[in-house]
Amino acid sequence: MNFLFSFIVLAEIFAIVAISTNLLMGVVGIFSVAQAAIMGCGAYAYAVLAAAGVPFVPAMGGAMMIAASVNMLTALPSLRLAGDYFVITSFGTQLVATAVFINWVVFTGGAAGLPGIPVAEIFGISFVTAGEFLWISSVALGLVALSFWSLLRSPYGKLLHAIRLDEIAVAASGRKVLRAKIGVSLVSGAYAGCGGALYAAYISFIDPVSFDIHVSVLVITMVVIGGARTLAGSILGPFLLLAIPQVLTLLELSSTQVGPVRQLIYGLILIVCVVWRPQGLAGRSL
Amino acid sequence: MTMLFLHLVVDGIVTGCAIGLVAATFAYFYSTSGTFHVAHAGVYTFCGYVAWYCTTWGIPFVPSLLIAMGVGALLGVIIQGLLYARLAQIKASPLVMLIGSIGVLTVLQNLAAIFFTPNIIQFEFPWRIANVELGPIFLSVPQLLILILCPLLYVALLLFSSYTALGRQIRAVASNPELAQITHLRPRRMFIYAIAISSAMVAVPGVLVGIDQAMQPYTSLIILLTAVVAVIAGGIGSLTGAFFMSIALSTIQSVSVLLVSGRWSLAVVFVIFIVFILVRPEGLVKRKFSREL
Amino acid sequence: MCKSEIKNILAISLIGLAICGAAHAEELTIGALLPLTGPAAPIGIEQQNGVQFAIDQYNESGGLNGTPVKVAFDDSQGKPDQGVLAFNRMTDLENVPAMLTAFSSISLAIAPLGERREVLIINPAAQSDSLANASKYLINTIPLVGDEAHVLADYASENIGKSAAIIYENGSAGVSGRDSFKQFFEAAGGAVIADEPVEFGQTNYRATLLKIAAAKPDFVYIAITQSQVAMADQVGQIPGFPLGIGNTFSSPFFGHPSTEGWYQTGIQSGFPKDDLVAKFNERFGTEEMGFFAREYYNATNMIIRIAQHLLDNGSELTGKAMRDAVFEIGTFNSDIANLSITTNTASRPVEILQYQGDERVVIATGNVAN
Amino acid sequence: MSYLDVAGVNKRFGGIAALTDCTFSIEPNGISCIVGPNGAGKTSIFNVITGFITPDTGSVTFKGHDLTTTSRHHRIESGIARTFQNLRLFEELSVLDNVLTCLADEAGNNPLTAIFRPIHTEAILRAKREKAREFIEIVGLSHKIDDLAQNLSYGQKKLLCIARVLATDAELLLLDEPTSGLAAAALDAMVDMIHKLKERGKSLLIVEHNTQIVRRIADEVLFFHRGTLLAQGKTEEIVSDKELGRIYFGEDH
Repeated sequence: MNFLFSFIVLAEIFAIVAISTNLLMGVVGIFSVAQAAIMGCGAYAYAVLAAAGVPFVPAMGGAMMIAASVNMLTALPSLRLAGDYFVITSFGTQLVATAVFINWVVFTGGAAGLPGIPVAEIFGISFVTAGEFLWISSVALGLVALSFWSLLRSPYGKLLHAIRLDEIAVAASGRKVLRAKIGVSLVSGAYAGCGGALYAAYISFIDPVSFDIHVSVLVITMVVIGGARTLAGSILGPFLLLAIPQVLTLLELSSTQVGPVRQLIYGLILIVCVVWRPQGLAGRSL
Repeated sequence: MTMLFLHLVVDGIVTGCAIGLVAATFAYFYSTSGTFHVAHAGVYTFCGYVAWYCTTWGIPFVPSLLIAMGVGALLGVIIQGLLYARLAQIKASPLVMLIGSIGVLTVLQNLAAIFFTPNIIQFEFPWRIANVELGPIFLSVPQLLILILCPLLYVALLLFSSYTALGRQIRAVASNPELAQITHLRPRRMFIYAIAISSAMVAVPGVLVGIDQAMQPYTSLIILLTAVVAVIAGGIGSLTGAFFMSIALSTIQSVSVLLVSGRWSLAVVFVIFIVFILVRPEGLVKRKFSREL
Repeated sequence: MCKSEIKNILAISLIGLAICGAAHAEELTIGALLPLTGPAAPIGIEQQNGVQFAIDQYNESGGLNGTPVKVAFDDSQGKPDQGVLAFNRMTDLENVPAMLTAFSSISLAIAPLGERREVLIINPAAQSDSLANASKYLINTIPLVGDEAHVLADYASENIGKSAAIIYENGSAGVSGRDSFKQFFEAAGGAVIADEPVEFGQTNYRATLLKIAAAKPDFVYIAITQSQVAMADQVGQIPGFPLGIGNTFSSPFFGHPSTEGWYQTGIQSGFPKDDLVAKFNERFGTEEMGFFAREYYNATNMIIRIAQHLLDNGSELTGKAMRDAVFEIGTFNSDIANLSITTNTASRPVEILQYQGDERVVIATGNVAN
Repeated sequence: MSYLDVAGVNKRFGGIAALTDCTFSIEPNGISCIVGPNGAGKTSIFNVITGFITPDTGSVTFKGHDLTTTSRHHRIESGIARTFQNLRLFEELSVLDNVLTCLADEAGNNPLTAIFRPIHTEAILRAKREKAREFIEIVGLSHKIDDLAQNLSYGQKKLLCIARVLATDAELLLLDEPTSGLAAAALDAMVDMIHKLKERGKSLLIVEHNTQIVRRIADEVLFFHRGTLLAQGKTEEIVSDKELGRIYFGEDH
């Protein structure tokens, strides 16, 4: 059972990060390949706070706030830049973030990573095993999903859609595009930070490789295959993509090839999705 | 100290010439079709592996390089014909184009890993580590080849673009696709020519850098990133800007180890990029005025 | 009050479950969590061969009190989160009391789980210094990076020179190596006059090498785990590049004209009897029984020996009992290595080798006192 | 001091002068039409007034407030809103949401309110829907309220643009070619709509190509040529001026 639970926990954590990416990429149309870096900021912030003795809930809150601010700061230049240029900035953000995770040894433990992150504990109850942690990750995913849903339903959500469709028309109607974008990058950052904090608390070990550019691309693949702008898509995507490695173990492949084949399948899924099913499994097209 | 400086500058220029051709070919296709062709990095890697594979069958260097260039052109045509053209047909947004391109990049890198090997490999040429002495400077033979071939190809691309009929037709499509359509230039065919040319050319630094150093499937993205920064900083659409900005960036990156620890050298490139964005945002963002050669 | 009661009941029933699980505990299943896919897969597969070979050999000779020993392999992909998934898969589905691991990041990620789930984890390959105190249930049968660096620093300061430069890979092993070497070399009276990082995946080292050569140290300590051949080639381009020294990872530097006379440490690791090596090579189609194959072969035998010890004493094969038995037995001697375990990291000899022509010559042997 | 003052505006793009010493003013509650040959700077002057381009020199003053350097949304708050020649509708949103997004009210446009006060947000949403419905009724699209904008006919799309610009609550509306490309029936509907807007107390500044339409709607006409105002006056005077007609048709065709 623990194995099944630990699979669900990881999928739920990535679903939270996928929702964060979906909000930015699917809803507002800000394409970022730095979501893993933001998730990493949350994870490291949580690890440092938890190691300093801060209880789970405030540490989680701190992680979300830090990730939100970092996301906002790195998104700022993008608010002025058109599509392709921001992609490059976000590539840069991701690489610089990885460099910081590796080189800012005092906080991050450097390339060796941070082992022994304390177990999550709420009101004296410890959540040690996957089965126990499932409670936390499910509640967190539920809250994130609920807030994502109410956000999209609100007038603010409609504004975000409008910004994706035609930013100039929104500005011409007197809406504050910049403020809306800053707001959404804060929310999206907080989601990613929440995912990162849960990751750190559950795995209890983090290192720079856990949040590198391949993870960012994986999360984007999750959103594209699930489909943009819907909750179902952002939840389906992670479950499906994390299940692929488990399925691949059934194929008769030489072990050196399984890794590349898995990556190859991710790439093919991306191509197939953009050409034949731009709306993904349960969403709308980007 | 001055010797060290000189050596670092030379190293930067050699690396810059290789990246410069990547940047110039990327800029060429980008300004022609408007597609942000990230998979260019995949073609770069894959061609290197193709040449390596040829040499393991005993094929000499020059034919191997030519085969790699041919495979590169073919890959480019396949990518344009099967993916980009199709996406353009369904009026996909640039974002979707980019995601598709990332997909192709992932596929190419991993095909290289599956067909050939996921490990770091080296060419088996005996002349690979031979040195050439030019006064106080030592260059390996592959470095010398990079220093000669890449600028030559860049000049060839420039000449082709300005002085041949086909080159001019491609430029006409680039500056105004709608008009070109009316005048029967068939932009889609021109895009295929453009991607074939740039993909064949990008095979050259792919192979030469592989011979000079080593090859692995997953690192070309960093090279493309530096190239794209050079394309943007050099002014979108300007081949000359892309090529010389690459050399400038590589030289700065190489010389920067004198002042800062090498672990920040990548960050140096991005700081330059951010500065360019801040100083010249209009020139960089308003593509409509500059999407021409 | 009520909560603690519930906790107690839970705990008791969990223990009950554990006992149930261990009821037919004479059967032993060993877990092996290895990077079978991804960039580290070639190493993972060599390790897998070693484990499989040890199990086959043992079962051929009758098994554990007549019952064959089983093995469960799982893939960590070289990533910590996948490692945790695989750990849970093995402890849940196979109920393994002892597990072999590889890779620092994965071992660090599963170390606390080993303590929580009471599973003995043997690490015969990962060398990050933080593994020393990662968990009570994690035993390292290989010296850590710092231990090797210690022996090398002492030797270098006496025999090579007093001023060193360091080139290190900006990754776990490289940074550990840099820090440990610096610490021990300075303690031995030497001075580190320059250190430069290189990135994982980098293949153009020229700028770094030029800068290091310009600092004119007596020698360079190099801690990189890949692309050594490219570096050796580029060293050959720089006239007067200082002598290089390195650790176990440096082996690929051997055999190039530019690295003649360089030093590296090696962990003393012997070979099983010739007929066994021949059998191994025949079984897996290899030319040589590699370092990792030998170490994992040895570590698997070590676990079997612990199990035998417990069964002889009439104990259950639980992870806790096995972990206690490691320290009870204390010394594990074999053709491959003589391990004495008093702390979580085994103490064993480290050799210093020099590249002389087409041979690597052992010129000194040091021991790591834990 | 009049209602809207544009004084001495110059704007060059690269080597090309889009506007040259452009000066004019208009009065409240009237319909002013801007006419002129292609490239006369009609849309450029819209862009300057609404802040989409910043003039090199010159000023824009509205009801005594200098707007030259203020932000776009500040101009809308002050009471100037515009439509676009190429419509710029949110094609994938419903008619209702197209208007709702443009409502002058900022309430509910805050992520924290949306997440943490869902009931309050729901109330705001209901109120905004009500308000948007009213504007949609004015332009007569109530029967299409839940259709996606992309499924409307061209005439309906143009009416939706009017509903959107009404939703901004601005009093001076700048309409960029509201009648171009419309068939006869839709064209009549649009002309009626423009008169209706005037009755509702709005002032209108309209770029218009068709002299027939100009005759039907305009109170006064501003004739632009080569980036500057050539003439301004009563509709009949300008439209029947032979010299202007020659410039207009001579260079337009």
